[in-house]
Amino acid sequence: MNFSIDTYNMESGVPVIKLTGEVDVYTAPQLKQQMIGMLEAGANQILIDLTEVEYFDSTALGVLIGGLKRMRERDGNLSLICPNPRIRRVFEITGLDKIFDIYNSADEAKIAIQLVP
Amino acid sequence: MNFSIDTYNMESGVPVIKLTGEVDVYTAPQLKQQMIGMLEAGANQILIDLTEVEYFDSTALGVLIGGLKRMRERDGNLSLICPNPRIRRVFEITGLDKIFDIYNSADEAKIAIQLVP
Amino acid sequence: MEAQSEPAVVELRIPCRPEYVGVARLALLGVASRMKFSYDQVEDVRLAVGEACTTSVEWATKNNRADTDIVVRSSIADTKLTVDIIDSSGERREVSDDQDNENEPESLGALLITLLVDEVTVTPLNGGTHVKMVKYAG
Amino acid sequence: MEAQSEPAVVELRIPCRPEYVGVARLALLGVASRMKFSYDQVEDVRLAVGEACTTSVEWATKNNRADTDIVVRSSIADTKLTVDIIDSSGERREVSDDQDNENEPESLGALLITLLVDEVTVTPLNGGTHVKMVKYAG
Ligand SMILES: Nc1ncnc2c1ncn2[C@@H]1O[C@H](COP(=O)(O)OP(=O)(O)O)[C@@H](O)[C@H]1O
Ligand SMILES: Nc1ncnc2c1ncn2[C@@H]1O[C@H](COP(=O)(O)OP(=O)(O)O)[C@@H](O)[C@H]1O
Repeated sequence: MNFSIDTYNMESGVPVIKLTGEVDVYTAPQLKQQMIGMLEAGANQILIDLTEVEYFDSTALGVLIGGLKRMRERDGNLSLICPNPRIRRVFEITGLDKIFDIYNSADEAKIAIQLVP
Repeated sequence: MNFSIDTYNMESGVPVIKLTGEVDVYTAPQLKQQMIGMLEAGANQILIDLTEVEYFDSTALGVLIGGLKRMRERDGNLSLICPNPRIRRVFEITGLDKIFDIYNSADEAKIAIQLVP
Repeated sequence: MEAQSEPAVVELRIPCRPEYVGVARLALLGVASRMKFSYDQVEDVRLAVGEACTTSVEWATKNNRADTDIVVRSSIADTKLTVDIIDSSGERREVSDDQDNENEPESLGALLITLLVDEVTVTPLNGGTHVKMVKYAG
Repeated sequence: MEAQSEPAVVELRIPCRPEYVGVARLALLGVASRMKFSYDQVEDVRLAVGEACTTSVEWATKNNRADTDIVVRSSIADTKLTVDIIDSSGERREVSDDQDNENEPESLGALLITLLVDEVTVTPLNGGTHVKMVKYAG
């Protein structure tokens, strides 16, 4: 199955979920589980890295939206790293690029997140 | 359609057919046409570059075998560049790796072909 | 009869379960990439068909119909691809909105399909739904 | 009855023409990559099914049956994939070998199939051929 999920922390401690492959109705529940785990652990910043994602469907979008809502409720944020134009397009055509902070690289995300108080 | 065919000459003048994508029952006839053209133009060395090939079936093998036979009849040769282990495996399991001269790169092929009288 | 040749038909039948939606996407990738579509258009078709199958799977789960199949039929004409997605997932009846709305199926998927293909119609069938989508090449 | 669950079935129907063999390969890539196969084994399945369909296409061309279909049925059990490839390409009758033998179908393709899967049987059908191949995972 062409999907994997890895997690690590940035130097600043912000947890990152790195997805690889196809995130769809079959695999998105794993992303949801992972996100719920981090929410329960008290994270108020989560970064989702979509650099290696090659397919991203509405189920996966729904999971991200759910995560973003919960993060916002605790005055936190859920941001994305998404340099791949094909995947970015899914956010653009649904207008979700205006809801999410989307960065082109981990470095770009790191700088932006550190600037936020 | 995920297939393309390009030709160029090495510095030594040896013609190279560079294939990209899927070489199968649908696309192999284009390879055959290209090879026939070179044979009619009098080539006695042909190099087929499979570096960018991602699928190679028995129809394509048959075309290469046909080309090799005709080249050998005129004391020439038809050699392959095939660094991709997945494609190379098709030659190995059919024993055709013992019939064809297979190189790992254009440079390796260039040196070997120049050494042949 | 129209003065055009019969479209070629590719028909796929998969179990109506999450793990098979990817098979439909790959098959449609094969179909669309053999037509005169741009790279982006091929991607649109793959995504739209994936969304339609996903919706079928979600309703099948909701209606306890995960043992049914989805039929994905592609009719391939020169510059026109028609894809019929036919499920037996039961009625698509919205339940009253008293639960976590993350579990609502459809809205985002339906939006995506509308944006990605040129025509889409959704027709209830006996025991399921027929989604017909059309994408023009060029 | 065996003490195992019913295998899931994915069925694909394609026109028996060269340009559709790639669709079957992609669908099988999807099927096999959702099973417990190694990367190499997935590749074996893709190649073997491609070869079987190619042989069907070659016979259909020879027998003037390019307007028929190929059915590719995958039966997916836990560690066992069975693929039935059923064509209506007419009889596979070797003509006397007086022509350029490059045009003979089968030999290399048949050799590859034998090498790539664990079991293969070829049975003539009324008006066509049924190739059954089995690949075990692990
Ligand atoms: N374009 C959008 N912008 C902001 N929120 C959206 C948008 N589309 C859907 N949502 C919200 O996202 C959540 C999940 O969307 P939904 O379409 O139900 O996804 P799913 O198909 O995964 O259930 C819902 O709460 C919905 O209101
Ligand atoms: N393993 C092999 N080594 C050398 N020659 C082979 C081998 N397999 C087939 N051939 C020869 O290659 C030619 C084409 O093979 P064939 O199987 O008929 O391919 P196709 O399916 O393309 O017609 C035939 O002349 C055959 O004798």
